[in-house]
Amino acid sequence: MSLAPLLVAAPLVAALLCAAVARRAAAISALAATITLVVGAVVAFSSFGAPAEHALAGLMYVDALSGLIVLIVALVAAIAALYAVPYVRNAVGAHEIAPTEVRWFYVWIQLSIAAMFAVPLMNNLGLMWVAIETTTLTTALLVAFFRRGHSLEAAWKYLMLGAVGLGFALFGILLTYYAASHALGEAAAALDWAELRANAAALDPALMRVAFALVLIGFGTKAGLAPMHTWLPDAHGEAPTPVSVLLSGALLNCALYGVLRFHLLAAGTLGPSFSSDLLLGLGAISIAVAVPFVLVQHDLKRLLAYSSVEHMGIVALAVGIGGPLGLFAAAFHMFNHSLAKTTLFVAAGALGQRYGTLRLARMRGAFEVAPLPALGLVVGTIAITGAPPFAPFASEFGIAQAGFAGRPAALAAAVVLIAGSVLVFGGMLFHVLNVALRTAPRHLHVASFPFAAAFVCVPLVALLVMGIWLPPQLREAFSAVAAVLRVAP
Amino acid sequence: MIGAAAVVDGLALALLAVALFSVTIRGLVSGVWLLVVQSLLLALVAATIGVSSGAAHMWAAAILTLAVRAFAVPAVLFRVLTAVALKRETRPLLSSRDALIVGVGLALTAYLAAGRLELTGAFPARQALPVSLALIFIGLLLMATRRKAISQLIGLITIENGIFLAGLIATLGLPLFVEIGIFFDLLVAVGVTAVLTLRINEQFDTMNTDELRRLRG
Amino acid sequence: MSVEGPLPGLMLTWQIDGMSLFFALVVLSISSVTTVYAIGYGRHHHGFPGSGLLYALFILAMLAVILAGDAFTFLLAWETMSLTSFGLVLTDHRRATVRQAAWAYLVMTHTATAFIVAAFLLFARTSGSLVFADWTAHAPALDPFVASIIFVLGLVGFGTKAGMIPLHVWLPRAHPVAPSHVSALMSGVMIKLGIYGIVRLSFDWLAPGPAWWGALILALGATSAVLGVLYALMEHDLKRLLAYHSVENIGIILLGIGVALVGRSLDLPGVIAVGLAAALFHVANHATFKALLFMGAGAIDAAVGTRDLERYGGLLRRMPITGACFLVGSAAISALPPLNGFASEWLTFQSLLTLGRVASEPQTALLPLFAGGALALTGALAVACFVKAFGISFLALPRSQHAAAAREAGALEVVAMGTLAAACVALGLGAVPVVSFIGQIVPSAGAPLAGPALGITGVGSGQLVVPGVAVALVALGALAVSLPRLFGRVRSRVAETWACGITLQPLHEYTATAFAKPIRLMFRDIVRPVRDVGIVHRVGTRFVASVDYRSHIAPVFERYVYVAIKDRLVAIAHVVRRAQNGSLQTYLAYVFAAVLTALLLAR
Amino acid sequence: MNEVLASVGVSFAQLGLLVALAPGLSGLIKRMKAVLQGRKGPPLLQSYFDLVKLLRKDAVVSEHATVIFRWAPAVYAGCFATAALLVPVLWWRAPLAGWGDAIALVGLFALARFALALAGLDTGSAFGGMGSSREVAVAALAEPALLLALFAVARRSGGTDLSSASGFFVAQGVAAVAPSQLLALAAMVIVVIAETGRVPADNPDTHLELTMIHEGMLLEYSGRPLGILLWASLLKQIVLFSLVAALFFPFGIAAAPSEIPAALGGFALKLIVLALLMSLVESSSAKLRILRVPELLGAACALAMLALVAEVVVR
Repeated sequence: MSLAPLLVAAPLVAALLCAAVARRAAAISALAATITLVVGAVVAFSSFGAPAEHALAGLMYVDALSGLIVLIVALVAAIAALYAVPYVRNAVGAHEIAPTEVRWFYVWIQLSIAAMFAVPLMNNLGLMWVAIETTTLTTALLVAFFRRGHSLEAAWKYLMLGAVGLGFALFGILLTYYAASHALGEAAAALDWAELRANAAALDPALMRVAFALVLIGFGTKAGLAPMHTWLPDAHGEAPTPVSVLLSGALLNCALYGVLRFHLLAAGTLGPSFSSDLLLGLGAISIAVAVPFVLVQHDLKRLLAYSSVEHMGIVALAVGIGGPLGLFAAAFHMFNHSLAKTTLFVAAGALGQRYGTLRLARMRGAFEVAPLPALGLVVGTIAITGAPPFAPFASEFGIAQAGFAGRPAALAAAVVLIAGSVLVFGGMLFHVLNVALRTAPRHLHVASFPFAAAFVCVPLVALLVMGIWLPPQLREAFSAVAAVLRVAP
Repeated sequence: MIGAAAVVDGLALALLAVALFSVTIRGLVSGVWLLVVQSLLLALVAATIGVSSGAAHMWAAAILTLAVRAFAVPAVLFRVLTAVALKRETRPLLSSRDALIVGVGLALTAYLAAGRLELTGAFPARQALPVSLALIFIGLLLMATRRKAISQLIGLITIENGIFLAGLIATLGLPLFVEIGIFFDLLVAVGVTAVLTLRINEQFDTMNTDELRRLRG
Repeated sequence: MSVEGPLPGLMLTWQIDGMSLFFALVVLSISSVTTVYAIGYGRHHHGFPGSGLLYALFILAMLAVILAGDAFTFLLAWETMSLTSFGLVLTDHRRATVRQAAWAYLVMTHTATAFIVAAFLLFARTSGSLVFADWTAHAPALDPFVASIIFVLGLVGFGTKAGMIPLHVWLPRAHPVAPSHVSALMSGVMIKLGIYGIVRLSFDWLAPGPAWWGALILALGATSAVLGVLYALMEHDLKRLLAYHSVENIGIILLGIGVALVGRSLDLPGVIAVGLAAALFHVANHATFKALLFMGAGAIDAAVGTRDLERYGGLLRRMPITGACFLVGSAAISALPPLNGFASEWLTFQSLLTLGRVASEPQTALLPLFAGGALALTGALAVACFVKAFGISFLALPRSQHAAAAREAGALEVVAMGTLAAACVALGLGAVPVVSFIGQIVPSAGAPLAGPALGITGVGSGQLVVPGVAVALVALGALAVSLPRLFGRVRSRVAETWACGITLQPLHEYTATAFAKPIRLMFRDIVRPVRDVGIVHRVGTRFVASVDYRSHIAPVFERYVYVAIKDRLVAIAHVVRRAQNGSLQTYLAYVFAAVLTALLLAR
Repeated sequence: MNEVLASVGVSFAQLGLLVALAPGLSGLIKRMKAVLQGRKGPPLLQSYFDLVKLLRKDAVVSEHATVIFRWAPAVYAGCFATAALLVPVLWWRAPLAGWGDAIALVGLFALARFALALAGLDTGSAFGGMGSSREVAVAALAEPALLLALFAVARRSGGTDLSSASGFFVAQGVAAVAPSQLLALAAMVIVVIAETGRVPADNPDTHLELTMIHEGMLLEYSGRPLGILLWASLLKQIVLFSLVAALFFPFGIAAAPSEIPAALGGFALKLIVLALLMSLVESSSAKLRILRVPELLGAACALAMLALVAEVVVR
C-alpha cells in the first residue's frame, strides 16, 4: 500500500479545511506541508533503487524520477508553506493583503501543492497534462494575489502563454496517443506511462518526432526554457514570495519532468540523438538568453527568475548530454537548484519586506538591515552560480565533465555552460553585493522573520556539505534517477 | 463510412470558415457567438463520428462539448462582457482585410504542414486535420493581433477547439477520464481568465492589454 | 589517500610530493608569521564577525590546493581560497573602491577558474580520470594540439591567479584594500599557487611540448616584470606599489619557469634544473620579503592612517624597528647583495644565460638573453622604486601631522616583521643549503650548485658565494670608514640642512611624484602619464590663487581590455533586453517561432 | 695555509693598487682634458691633496639625518672595494674569483647606488632628492646596457666569471676580435661614461643644482665622510676601467708571478689609453640636457642588444 495518494489528498483536504476554518488557515497549511514533507520523503526514498510501483489502481506510477520530483516538491512546498506564515503576516501588516483574503492564499497554495504532487505521480500522460495545466491555473491566481497592476499583468501573461504552450503539449500528447493506440490497439492504457515506455520501439517514428517537438515546446514553455520563458521573470518576480518559491523551486521541475518523460519515450522510438540534441540546443539557448538579463537587471526577484531560466537550461542540457555521469549530475543539479533557489527567494522576500521594494537600486546595506537574509543572499548566490565548494558546482562540474567527454555537440554545450555560468556569476554577484553592502537607507519597513537561521543556514550548510560529500541515500537516489533517465544508445 | 467522412469534412470546412470570419469581425459579442457556433460544429463532428463508428464515448464527448464549450464557456464570457460593458475590439494590430489575408495564409500553411503527416487509420476525413492545425494558427493570430483581453481569450479557445478537433479525428477522442479532465480544465481556465480579466478591468479601467506592457527586461 | 566525493566515481584524492612539500612549507612558514602579526594587528583593527574563521579557512584552503591530488579536490580548495580571500578583502566594505576591487577580484579569479576547469576537463576527456597521477601517466599519449590548448587554457587560468600581465588587473586593486596580514598572505603566498599550478601543468601533467610554450612564458614573464615595476614606480599608494611589485616578481619567477620549460622541450636537464631552481628559490624569497613589506606597510598605515606616500616622511626616527625591517625588505626585493632576492635573481640571470648559450636556434637563444636585459631593467627600476618607497616614507621630515605623531608598531607586529627580516638575510646567506634543499625535494631542480657556491657547472661557468660577498662587503666597508682614522680624529657637528638660506619645511622636500618623474618621462610611451592641472584665479583678477596638479597613469589594460569587454557585454545585454519588451503578442510570436522551428527540425 | 695568506695578500695588493691609483687616474683625465682644451690644468696629484684634506676635516651633519646618512659612505665604499676584488687586474685570476661574477658586480653597483640615493633623500634637502631621482633614472637604463653587454661577452667566453672570461680572450688572441665584441665594447664605453658621471651624461666638475646628478646626492656631506665617498666613486671609475680592460684588452695580464711587473706596465698603459679616450669624449661633446640622457643610454642598450644578436647569429 503506497502512501503516494496521500501526497495529493493531504493538501486537498488542507485546502478545504483552510477555506472552512479561516482563523487557523496558516497553521493548517503549515501542518499539511509538514505532513507532505514527511510522506514525500518516505515515498521518494522508497522509490529509489526499488522497481517502479503502481498505486491507486494503476492511476499512479512511482519510479525514481517521480521520486526525485516528489522529494523536491515536498521540500520546497514545506519551506514555502512555512515561510508563507510570517510573510503573509507581514503583508497583512503592510496592507498588501486584506485580512479576509488570507485564507484564500492558503487555499490556493495548498491546491497548487496538490497539483504539483499529482504531476510526477500520474501514470497517465493525459492526466499528467491535466495536472500541469491545473498548476498553471492555481498559481496564476496566486501570482495575481496582490491585485497590483504588475501582478495582474504578470498573471495574465503567465496564463496566456502557459495555456498556449500547454495547448501545443496537448496536441503532442494527442499524437502520441494516436501512435500508441495504433501500436497497442484501442485501449484506455494507451497513454499509461508503463505501457508506453515498454512499447516505445513500436511507435511510429515520424509521429513521435512531431509529438516530441510539440511537447518539448509546450512543457518547455512551462519549464521556462528560452525562448518560451518570457512569462517566467514576470510571474516569479511579481508573485508573493512564497509563491515565487513554489514556482521556481518546484513547479519548473514538474514541467521539466513532463519533458523528460517524453524524452524517454521519443528516445525509445527514435534513438537518443533526436530528442537529446533538441534538449541540448534548447538548454544552451536558455543559458545564453539568461545571461544578458542577469547582467542588466533592476529587480531582485527577476534576477533570481532569470537564474532559474539558466538552471532549467542547464538541466535540459545535462539530460541532452546524457551518459551515467551527465544524468546523475542532472538529477543532482535539479535538487541543488531547488534548494538554493528556495533559500535565495526566501532571503529576497525577507529583505523585500524590510525595504518595501525589490528594486535593486533601492536595496542596500542588507548586512546591517537583516544580517541572516543578507548572508543567505550572498552565499546563496555564490552557491547557485556554481562556485565551489557548494553543491551546484559539483553538479555543474559533473555535467561539464560529461559534456567534455561526449560528442562534439555536447562539448560545445559544455563550453556554453561554463561561459554562461561565469558571466551569470559576475552579474548576479555584482547586484547582490550592491544589495548586501553599502550603507542602509534610513527608512525601513517593519517586518519580522522568525527562525531566519533555520530558513537560511540549514539549506546553505546542506549545499556546502553536498558539494563535498554526498550522503549515500542521495547518491543512491540520483543514481536511480540516472538509471531511469538512461536511454539506450 | 464514406458518407460520414464527407459530413465531417464539410463540418470541418465550416469550422474553418467560421474561424476566418471571426478574424475579420470586431464585435466582441459576435465573437463569442462565433465561438458558440464553432462549439456546435465540433459537437456535430463528435456526434457524426459517434454515429459512424459506434463508439459510445464519442457521444459523451459530443454532450460534453455542448455543455462546456457551447454553453458554459460562452456564458462566462457573456457575463464578463456585461460586467465590463464592452462592445467592440478597437484598433486591432491588423485591419480586417489584412487579418483575413494572413488568416488565409496560415490556413494554407496548415494544409501544407498537415499534408506531411500520414495518419493511417485515423478517421478518414481529409479536411479535418489541416483544419484543426489552421484553427490553432488562427487562434494564435487572434491572440497576437487583438488588444482586448477578451479577444485573446477567444483566440485561446479557438486554439483549444483546433486541438480538440484533431483529437476527435486522429484518435477518436482521448480516454474518457482524460477528456473529462481536459474539459474541466478548460472550464476552470476560462473561469480563472475571466476573473483575471475582471480584475484587470477593475485595476486599469480598461481591458486593453496595451496597459500590460510595463514588465520589461 | 582519498575520500568519496559528491559525484559517482569521484574520489577526493590527496597527494604529497616534493613540489607540494616545498609550496606547503612556504605557505605554512609565511602564514605562521603573518598570524602572529594578525594577532597584534587585530588588537587595534577589528575585522567583521567571522573574519578570523575566514582567515584560518584561507590558509587551510591554500594548503589544500597544494595537497590536492585530483582535479575536483583542487578546484574545491582553489575556489575556497578565492572566496575566503574575497571575504577578507571586503573587510572595509563601506568604501566603494573596496567593493569594486573585491568584485573585480572575484569575477576575474572565477573566470580564471573556468579556464582551469576547461583545461582539467580536457585532461579528463583524454585520460578518463580526474586524478593528477593518471594525467601524468597519460601525458605522452595526449594529442599535441589538445596539449597546446590545455597549456594555454591552464596558463590563462593559473596566470590570472599569479597576477601575470595582462591578467593582473585585479591584483593591484584587491591586495591593497585587504587588511595588511591578508595582503601579506595574498601577495606573498596566494599568488604563488598560480605559479604552483603553472609548474604542475607544464612539468607534471603535460609531456614535453613545443618550445613556444616556454618562449611564451618567457615573454610574458619579461613583460610582467618590466611593466609591473614601472607601474609600481608610478604608484604613491604604498600598498598598491607593493602589489605591483608582486606582478614584477611573478614575472621574474616566470622567467625561470620559461627557461626550464624551453629546456624541457629541448631535453636539456641542466637547463631545466637551473630554471626551476631559480623560480622556486625566488618563490620562497618573494614570499618572505613581500610578506615582510606588506606587514611593514600595514604598520605604517596603522601608525599614520593613510597609505599615501606623500603623507609619510621621517618615520625611521619614530618607528625604528619597522623602518629597519622595511629597509631589509626593500633591499631584498631590489635584488641587492647579499640578501635573498639577489641570490635568486642571480640564479635567474644564470638560467637565462645558460639557455642563451646552449640553445641552437637563434630565436631560442636570443629570447632568454633579451629577457635577461629586461630583468636587468627590472632590477634597476626596482632599486629606484624602493629608494622612493623607503626614502620618502622613512627619511627626512614628516610630511603630515599624522606622520609626525606616528608610533612604533606593537610587540607582536615587530616580532613578526623581525622574523621575516632575519629570514631575508638567512635565505640570502644560506642560499646554497636552501637551493640544495630545493634540489633534494624537487629532484628536477637540483643542479645549480658548485661545491659551496651557487654555480652553473657543466654548461657554463659563473659562481656566487653569498656569504663571501657579504663578508667582503662588511669587512671592506668597515675598513673604508676606519682607515681614514689614520689621518687623525675628526668630529661631526649637527646643523640645519641647507635649503638655500631658509628653514627647511616638509613642503621643500622632494615628493614621491617628483622622484619618479624622470622615469615617468623616460617611459612615457609605455606608462602613458596623464596630468590634470587646475589653475584657480582670484576672483576678477589674473592672479593665480591656487594650482592643483595631479598626475596619474592611464590604466591601459583596464580601460582598453577589461572595461572595454565589460562595456561591450553590457551594451549587448541592453540590446538583447529589448526582446523582453513586455508585449504578450511578441512573446506569443516567440512561442510560435519556436514551434515552427521545432516542427521543421522534426521533419 | 700559506696559499690562503698569499691570496689574501694578493687581494689586498690589488685593492691597494686600485685605491691608490684611483685619484691619480682622475687627475690624469683632468690634466688631459685641460691640455686638449688648451688650459694648464691642475697638478696630477691634486686629487690626492683634495682627498687627504677632506679626510682630515670635521663633518657637519644635518639635524634630520638618520643612520642611513651615517652609514651610506661605508656601504658605498664597501661595495666598490668588493667590486675591485672581482675584476682581474694584474693577475689572471681576480682575488675573489669564484665568489662573485659579472652579475655580482652589477649587484654591488646597485647596492652602492641604493645606499647613496637613500642618503641623498635623508636630509630632506630638495637637491639630494633631485640627485637621487636622477641617479636611479639614469641607472635604470645604464644597468641593462651594462648587463646586456656583459651577457654578450659572457656568452662568447663561456660564462659570467670575469677571470675565466679574461683568460678566454687572452687565449683567443686576435681571434677574440669579433663584431659582437666591438659592439659590446661600444655599449660598455657609454655605460662607463654615464656611470662615472662624465660629459655628456653628467658633468663631474660642476655643482650647479639644475644639472647635477651625482653631486646632488653628496651635497649634504662634508669632511671625512665626503672624502670617503669621493674616493669610493673614484674607485668605481677605476674598477669600471679595469673591467673594460679585462674583458676587451686582457692582453699582458700575468699568468705567472714573473709576469706581474709587465702586467703592471700594461695595466698602466691601458688606463692611460682609456683616460685619453674619456678626455677626448669629454672635450669634444657638450653636456646633454638631463632628459636627453636616456636617449644616449638607450643607444647603449641598442648596441648591447645588437652585440647579442651578432654573437648569436654570426658564427
